[in-house]
Amino acid sequence: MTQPTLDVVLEALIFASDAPLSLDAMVDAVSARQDVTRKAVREALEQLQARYQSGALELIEVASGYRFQVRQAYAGWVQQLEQEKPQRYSRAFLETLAIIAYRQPVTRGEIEDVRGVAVSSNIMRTLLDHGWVRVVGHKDVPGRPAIYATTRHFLDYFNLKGLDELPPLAELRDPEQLARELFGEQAETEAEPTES
Amino acid sequence: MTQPTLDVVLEALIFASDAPLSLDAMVDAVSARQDVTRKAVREALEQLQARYQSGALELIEVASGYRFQVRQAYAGWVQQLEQEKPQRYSRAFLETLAIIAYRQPVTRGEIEDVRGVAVSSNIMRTLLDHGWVRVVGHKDVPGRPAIYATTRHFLDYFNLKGLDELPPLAELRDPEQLARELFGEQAETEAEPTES
Amino acid sequence: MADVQTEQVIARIGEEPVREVPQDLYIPPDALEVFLETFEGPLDLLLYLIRKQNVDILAVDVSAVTEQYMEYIRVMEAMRFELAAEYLVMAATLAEIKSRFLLPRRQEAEEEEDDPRAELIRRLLEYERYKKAAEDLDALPRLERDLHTAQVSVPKLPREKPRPQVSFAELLDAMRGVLKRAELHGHHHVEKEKLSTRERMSEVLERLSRDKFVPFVTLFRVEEGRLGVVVTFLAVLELVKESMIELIQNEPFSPIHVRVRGENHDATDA
Repeated sequence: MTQPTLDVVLEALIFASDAPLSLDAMVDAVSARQDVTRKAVREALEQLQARYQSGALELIEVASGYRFQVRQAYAGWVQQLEQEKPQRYSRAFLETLAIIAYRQPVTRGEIEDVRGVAVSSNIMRTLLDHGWVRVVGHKDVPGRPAIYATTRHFLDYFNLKGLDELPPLAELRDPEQLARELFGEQAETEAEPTES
Repeated sequence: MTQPTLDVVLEALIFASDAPLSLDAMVDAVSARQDVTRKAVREALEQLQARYQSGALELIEVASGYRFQVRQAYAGWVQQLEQEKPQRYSRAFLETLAIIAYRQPVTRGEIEDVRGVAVSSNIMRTLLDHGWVRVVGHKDVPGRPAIYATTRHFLDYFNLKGLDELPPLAELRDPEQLARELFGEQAETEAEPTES
Repeated sequence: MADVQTEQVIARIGEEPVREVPQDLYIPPDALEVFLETFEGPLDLLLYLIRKQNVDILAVDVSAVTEQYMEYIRVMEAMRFELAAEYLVMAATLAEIKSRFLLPRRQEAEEEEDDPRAELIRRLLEYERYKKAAEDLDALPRLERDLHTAQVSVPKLPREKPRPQVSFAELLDAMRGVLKRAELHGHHHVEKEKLSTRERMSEVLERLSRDKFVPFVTLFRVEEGRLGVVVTFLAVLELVKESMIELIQNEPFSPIHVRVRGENHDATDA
């Protein structure tokens, strides 16, 4: 094989490197195999830059050295690749929203009482940002916590005409619980004989 | 700005992707912005391949799609950049990998039968950690041992499009016939050590 | 015992008896472990011995190789090296093969299938294939060692994350979870009022946060009918109970006003 020209060697080095490659690093790497001057490397870089004048890439110099990057003009196309999978709301998020829907107007402390765990500020902020929840007042207790309620937008999103279209909580309960309620304590004692 | 040609768009997409990019992924990404056929994409890939005929890079197809890589001819130059030597794998590791690659799907017991020694858990863990090998099921025998196969990532790593591109496995000489020939003569060899 | 062993013929290469551990194989006792580690097991060691003879496996004199193998094992044992079980199993197999040679055998091969020699040859050939395959695999150009993928940076575009979709059923399911836990903890206050009351509570509160101080009667809308009025009334009572609002009447029989509790004596809160 004929000796590759310097600009092609530099092309290989810059592409193979994870981080931008400094002029010094290029000179060092090339010197290990052939004599080279900084000036020659700099000239070869210019040739290389000229070679990448067209096409999707450009060779640019940043603080720590040279690197190839996709031209800004193609960023929009690239974005199509990275379409994020539709995320899902967390369980905590949905529970918080459900409690606000059923228990409104409600303070964060009350939501926490029901869930048994703290509600993150993040969740509250997202609910407010989405326009699903709004602050309808402040409770007159120390700290004056905000009182939350759902919005019309929330109803629209879930295709409800009003909150009364939410199913009653009793219906949501598990069938066992429902059965116990319907058939009284008898069923309960039968089901759990150990309980006093 | 004029509409970029398809090959330049593909160039941007392939370079921007962390992993090899499949034809389907390219078609999907392009379709989001303009109508395109698989045939057109395939043709544009050929143009692109032609454009990268010279220089330090080549556009190649591996198991999970297309990627640009530095030509092997420049590996020596690139090595000068690297602090650490590329990892060498032990014979035990390579033999285990080879048996999985050529005999898959295969259980650990079967690998041990071929090698005549126990396969260390370390080797299996490393193969799984590298993403070169995966568990594809469990054999319906006592202990339900895992059944292993290689992954697409393994093919990508070794620059292969498919398992059929692996170097061919040496033909197994017919052992029965062989044994017959061998042991027929061997009794004689025993008796008359001068012969052979 | 070690002395005796090493002075005897320990191996045979072709017809040449070997009385010393060959130079290229000789490993000082303290490095014996390293020696054994260079072999990937008894099959590998056997293959090595066969290659030393420079013959094809098919043409190998199994009994000679057996001799050599057994000598190795003996030397290793004499040096009190702890042998892996696989080596000893192989030694047993080879011993069996050897014993068959010594016994008079019928001309017809009695049972080819469980002939340990045939099995050994088969295993050696099989192992040799994969040993070669492993070498071939190692010779393939591979990433990081021979090939490097082209790294480029990609300019970032500002972008909005798509919002997750959520269904009504999922919301209800979440509430079901809350109820289950609440029941476990003995909280039964989750379900107190009818939802219409709670909705109305929110409406009243919102109105009050806008208008601050409203006459009680303006909260009611006659067009809603009796039920609507009752709902509003219950909502106001509940809000009072929960300390969210207060009712104000300056003197008996004067109009009742409603305001959010604490609003008037609070200047700092937004």
